[in-house]
Amino acid sequence: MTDFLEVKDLTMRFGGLTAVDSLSFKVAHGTIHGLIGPNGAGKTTTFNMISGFYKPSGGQVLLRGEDISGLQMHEVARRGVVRTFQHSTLFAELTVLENALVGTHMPFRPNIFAAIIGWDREDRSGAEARAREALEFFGLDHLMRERAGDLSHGHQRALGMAVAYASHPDVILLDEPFTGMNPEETRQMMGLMERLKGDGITILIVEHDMQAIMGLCDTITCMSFGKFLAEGGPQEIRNHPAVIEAYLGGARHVA
Amino acid sequence: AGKTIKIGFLAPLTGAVAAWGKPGLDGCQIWAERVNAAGGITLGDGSYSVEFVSYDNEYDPAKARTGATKLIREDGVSFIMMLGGDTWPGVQPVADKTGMLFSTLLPSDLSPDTSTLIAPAEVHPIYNVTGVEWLAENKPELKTAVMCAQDDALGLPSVATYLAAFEAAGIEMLDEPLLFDPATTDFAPVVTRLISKSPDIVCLDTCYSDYVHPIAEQLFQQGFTGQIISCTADFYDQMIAKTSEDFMEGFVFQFPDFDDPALNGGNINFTDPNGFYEEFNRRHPGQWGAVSWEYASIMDLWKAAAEKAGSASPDAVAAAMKEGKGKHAFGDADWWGTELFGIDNALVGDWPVVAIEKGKARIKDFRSIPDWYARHGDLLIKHMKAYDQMWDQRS
Amino acid sequence: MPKFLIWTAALAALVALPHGLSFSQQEILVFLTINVLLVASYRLLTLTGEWSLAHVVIMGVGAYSSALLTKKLGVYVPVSMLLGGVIAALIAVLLSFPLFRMKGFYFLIGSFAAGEIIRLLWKRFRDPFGGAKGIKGIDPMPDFSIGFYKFDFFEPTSYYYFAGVIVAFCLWILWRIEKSPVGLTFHAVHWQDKLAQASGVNVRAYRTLAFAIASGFAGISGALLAHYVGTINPNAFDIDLMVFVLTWAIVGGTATFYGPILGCVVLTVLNEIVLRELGLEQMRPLVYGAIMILSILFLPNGLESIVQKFTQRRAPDGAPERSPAE
Amino acid sequence: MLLEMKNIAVNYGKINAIRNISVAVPEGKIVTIIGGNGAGKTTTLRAMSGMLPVAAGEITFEGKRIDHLPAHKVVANGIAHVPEGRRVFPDMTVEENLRTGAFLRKDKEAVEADLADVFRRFPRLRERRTQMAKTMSGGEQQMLAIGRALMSKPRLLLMDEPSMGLAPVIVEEIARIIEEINANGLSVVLVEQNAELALELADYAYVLETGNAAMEGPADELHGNEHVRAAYLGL
Amino acid sequence: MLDLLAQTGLNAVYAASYISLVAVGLVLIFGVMGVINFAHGELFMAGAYAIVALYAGLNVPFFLAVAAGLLFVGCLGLLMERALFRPLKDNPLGGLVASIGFLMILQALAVMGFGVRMVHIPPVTQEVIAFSDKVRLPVARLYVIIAAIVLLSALWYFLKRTRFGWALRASAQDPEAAALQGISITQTARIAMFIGAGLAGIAGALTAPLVSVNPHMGHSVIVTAFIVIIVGGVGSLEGAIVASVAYALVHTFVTTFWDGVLADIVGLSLMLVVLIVKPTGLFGSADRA
Ligand SMILES: Nc1ncnc2c1ncn2[C@@H]1O[C@H](COP(=O)(O)OP(=O)(O)OP(=O)(O)O)[C@@H](O)[C@H]1O
Ligand SMILES: Nc1ncnc2c1ncn2[C@@H]1O[C@H](COP(=O)(O)OP(=O)(O)OP(=O)(O)O)[C@@H](O)[C@H]1O
Ligand SMILES: [Mg+2]
Ligand SMILES: [Mg+2]
Repeated sequence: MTDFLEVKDLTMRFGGLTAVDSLSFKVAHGTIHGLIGPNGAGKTTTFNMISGFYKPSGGQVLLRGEDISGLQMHEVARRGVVRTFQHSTLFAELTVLENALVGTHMPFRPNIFAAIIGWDREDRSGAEARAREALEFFGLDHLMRERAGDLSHGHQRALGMAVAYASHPDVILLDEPFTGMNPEETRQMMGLMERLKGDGITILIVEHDMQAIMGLCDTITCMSFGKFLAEGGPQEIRNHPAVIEAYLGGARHVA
Repeated sequence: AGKTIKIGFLAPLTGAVAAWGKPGLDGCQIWAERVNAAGGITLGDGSYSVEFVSYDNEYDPAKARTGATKLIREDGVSFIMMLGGDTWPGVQPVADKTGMLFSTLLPSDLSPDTSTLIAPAEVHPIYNVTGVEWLAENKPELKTAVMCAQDDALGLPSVATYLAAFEAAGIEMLDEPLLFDPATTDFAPVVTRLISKSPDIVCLDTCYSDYVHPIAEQLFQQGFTGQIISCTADFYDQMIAKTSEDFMEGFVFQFPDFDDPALNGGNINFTDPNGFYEEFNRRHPGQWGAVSWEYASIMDLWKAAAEKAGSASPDAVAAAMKEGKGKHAFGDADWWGTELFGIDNALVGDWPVVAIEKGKARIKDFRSIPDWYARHGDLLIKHMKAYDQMWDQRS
Repeated sequence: MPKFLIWTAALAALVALPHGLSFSQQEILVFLTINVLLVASYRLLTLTGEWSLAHVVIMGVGAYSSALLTKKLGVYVPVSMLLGGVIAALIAVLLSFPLFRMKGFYFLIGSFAAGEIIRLLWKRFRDPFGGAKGIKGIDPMPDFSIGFYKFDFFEPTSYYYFAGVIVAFCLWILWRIEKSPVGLTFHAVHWQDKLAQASGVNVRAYRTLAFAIASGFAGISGALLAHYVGTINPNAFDIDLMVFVLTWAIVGGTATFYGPILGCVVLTVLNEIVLRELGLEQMRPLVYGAIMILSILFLPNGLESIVQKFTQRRAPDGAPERSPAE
Repeated sequence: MLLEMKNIAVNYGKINAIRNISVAVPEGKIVTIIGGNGAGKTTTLRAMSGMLPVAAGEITFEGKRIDHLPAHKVVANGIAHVPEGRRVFPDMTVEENLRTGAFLRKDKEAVEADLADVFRRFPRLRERRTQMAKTMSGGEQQMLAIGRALMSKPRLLLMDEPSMGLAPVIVEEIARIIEEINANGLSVVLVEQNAELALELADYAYVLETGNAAMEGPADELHGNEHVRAAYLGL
Repeated sequence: MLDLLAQTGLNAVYAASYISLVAVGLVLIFGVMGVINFAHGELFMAGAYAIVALYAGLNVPFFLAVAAGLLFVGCLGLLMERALFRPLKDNPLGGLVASIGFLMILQALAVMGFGVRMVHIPPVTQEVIAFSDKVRLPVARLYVIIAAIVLLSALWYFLKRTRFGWALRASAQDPEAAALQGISITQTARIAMFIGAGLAGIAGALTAPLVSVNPHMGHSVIVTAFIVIIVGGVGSLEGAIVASVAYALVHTFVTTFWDGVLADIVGLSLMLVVLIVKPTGLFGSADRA
């Protein structure tokens, strides 16, 4: 396993507040990497910097050795780093298939002139095939014509991942994908993520559901007050005193 | 009985420019009632009553084109009166194709391209020279002036004309003309600027009454006590109410009230001006203004020409109109305009100079526009050119 | 096959249409045809979720460009019309730099300000724009004959056929764009620009693209207008007309391609023909305002929702049209 | 019964979100509602607090019919609702958000005391009292939403997934707070995905399945129930 | 020169006063109702016509007529809330169209009732405070300035210091959550519409004797108001006031020292520049557009 995505001295300041404070960690290719920490630790902010939504106040994000910090979100995406959003962020008014088709934007870049004349048949059918494949992968193919906004919560989450998956990403960033799911749904979702991993996709995940985190992650980084706190496998983290103190607590509801 | 002649009225009746159309239509209705009551129009084959057919063009060239088509091809009118301006060029192709006779209130619409467009009511803004000339003769102590106008199709030629008139009269301009946006509502800054140079005369050009009133009020409140000259002073009684009789004393402009005794003279071609004025004010109190009578005065001219020709056909009427001396509202006049408009389709003669005396507008004099032009035409052309207002400069 | 028949019948009806109308109605038909292109192009912009108040000024850019090209450079009219569209699109690209820093209400008013600045420039620079009086005597489309039909472009019917063909072609392109992956991306940019961006869509570029295309077609509609009426001036492209375009689109409904067109046709016919015929001439603004309010209260999804109800009943489980907006 | 909801049905347009649901909340108790996604838990809470009109059935609070009242009047009766998805006022500061919670209260001094109390429970909120709510992290906003509800000094607190997005330590803290305020006499309706937590806290529980009440009973009984364990506890 | 500067300053203060009255009302309505009230300029116009009818027509004492104008236009606001914006509350574009329809109706009613031409209002007072020969402040303008200061301060106090202020701000940001705090959103909508419309009405009423009252007078006012609230940041009252002052200063000084058309171009360009530098206006926040 190689270092694939690396965060180096990443810093984000909002006015007087340093939300992320020279944070460094490495994500190995083909793994599921967890990022945990107390509320307000700076996890979402870190995600926002990696995905290009924020421009870091300092530090670097390296993808395969290339510095991608400060690039715009679509430029980051085009380098293979795709994110999903907290809450179900979808094209609610479009159909499920159309959602997935938007996901194929990168591999099948639309061309307006070809589209008008009708010379893009191949691309269109290629995109559609890819979209269907992604939907099938997440077991959504029977819902293809539904409006995305009408889907159940769980299906919406799956669709969000299908949209990301359709673009052939190398890395997927997931921000709290398990919120609002019951244990059964959580288990299904975990299965989907394992499949993504099986497909060679690297996953970086922020989550407060310890059942999921511990069950899924190869490596877990814990941060607190914007700073690195600990890193290790699930077992290590579960028993790490600083993590217990800052984050896990007595863990009476933690799996 | 039973036979009617239809006359088209193609002007804005709704929207922001409606004030230039609606009162005119009101005046025409009165005109038609009076003419019809007096037996209508007598042509070769008997007498006809007159009916106005209106079309609201919303001051839009495309709608004006549609309206002209409707009036000519569907309603069968014999003559169309327009406000002109923005809307005329849209109608021009229709006029060219159909040969219909049109009139406009804005002579800047005239061009050699269309021989069937006439401007018989007023030759805006050329008559304004008469006011300046009169002022220079009667108050020679006034030496300096400033002016302002809205930056639009009426304001600019007016600015050029007044510049020429002041130059001809030897009155010095203290400042460049101040142009303001037609959407202006607060005139304090404009007035502050105008009087900052302490001029003897403030000239309001062809400001619309919506501007003249607040400007006059501001002049009063900011302490100006000198001479004011303006093209119009509609509702001047209200201006007096807002300022004072003293302040408004001697205000010079160009549009008389039609109850002025001077209009009963034999030179006047408008039928019963006093009666018309009274009737209009009875029906539309507080709405009297220049447009109220101008369309009606055109109808007087048209009626005379049609009766002379014995026919309502546009060609015949046009020919009859142009034969001999023209009968302008304020006296005999000539068809004139080649130098400025490229065609002699504007009716020019004497024009009244009006001044306010003890709270009432009084005609002080009728002055000849052609006489002034014969002496100072070059100045007018110079200034018109500077503002791109010559007919061949208008793209 | 019945689809083919429907289209042929519609085409025949459109060809026959002017012959069933009075002269002034034929004139209105010409302007209506031009406005259909205007409002349909406006819809393309709204696909990305932005509502501009500069669209009519951009139409004016096309009109001014085309008029000046023929007047000053003697460019052949149909060519200058096309160039008018191109120039309008280029201006839109320029405007996109400041404007697309803004969104929503800010974009709405920002675009209004940009449009006003353009209009003030027309007013202020009498050379070459003619100032407040604008440009007149614009060359008409030269007459020509195609054997069995002689085009006399003074006649509304001829111009209607000419403009109709151009507008139909433009609508076809707009339709193709909307139904293409590009169109889908426009929708995506509208509904969730963040997610679109995360999917690799250059949101800014797509907004600009939609703005430029919409503006190009608006420019062509402006050119069509200029060479028919023969005159243009800054006031003809002011906020009043823009408000009409906006209300055509919203009253018609913006969820479908035909919604805004429907709105344009129905409201224009009501305002220019029905109300005038009823002799309500000076009351038209009152009645028109009331109609607008009532239609939006009772048909919040636009006139198109009536059509949708009708067509969806007939085709219950075909691919559904995009669902109602907002 | 403090609150009683009888045979309630709620529709979204043509969709029947809940069909026939009855819930009773005894004075001073914690009642939980659990169920899968889309079962209608949120809808039930929203019906209770008057945010949704009910299509059938009746709701009484302290013996008074409240099902026809608009939300702001329901709340005035002493019900507070921590809505799903936090719904803090984005452009108000933390402190302003909290004070809005006390909008209907006239007892100024007690309000100050309660504010201090909320700050004691959530020190992070005190630290950030002048930060705009929208820039708070997800979990911080959740704390704020709970704090805001407490500020109205309700007699019945409706909580829609209060543990959502919170770190385990904070979840524990929330659980403690719920127990504590309940001990002070406040009744609670708790909607949770975290059924384990919910059943542990609650006295009585309802299980919803697609708009219908599937099961109800004392919380510890349901905790032992096979079906519940399989479907909602992941055991 | 000093005189000229001073007089221009006074002119600017007056302009800032009436612009901010109108703009703040518009901001308030947008903030709470979430609709762009295109008819706001016509509410201003309605306030002016109230003076025409009452003060000029029926000789009601001026300040009584102004109060009546405020009430009348405030009630128009309530009417709009009930008849248009409440049924369309989930449909901001629909609200916009409805307000345009309302605008047309108000204009047409003004034409029917009072004619297309400007109407006249006798002066309220001709008194002028003369600081020097060339620096003069008409008392009628002073009324507008005082009204703006008093009303806007009162509004500021109302919004920042009273429970209703909280209610307005909260329901502007999240109506549902506001309802859960015991805030009646219908009530706040009514209050906002009444105050917002009323401010436009009183601005129209107070300035009526100073401007040309005609059915289309609302147009230029609303254009200015739009510019001002965009520069200030949509939804921000402080922003609207600051931007009104800035706009009035720039516009007045450019008009006086260069010319009026240039003032418009400068005003609009300045607005674009502000938006380019800060796309959400001076006091605006990103999420509220
Ligand atoms: N725009 C901003 N302005 C000011 N402070 C901010 C801003 N965005 C985030 N913060 C602060 O930065 C800190 C980190 O926030 P972030 O959203 O990254 O936390 P998080 O780790 O994702 O927390 P959670 O698990 O609760 O979602 C928080 O304290 C938050 O209040
Ligand atoms: N605004 C709405 N419009 C239409 N349908 C809705 C709406 N809100 C909820 N529904 C539907 O009503 C049903 C019940 O939803 P509800 O939100 O009450 O479920 P829930 O039990 O709270 O689920 P979750 O655990 O996901 O929060 C679902 O089928 C949902 O799709
Ligand atoms: Mg977070
Ligand atoms: Mg829920």
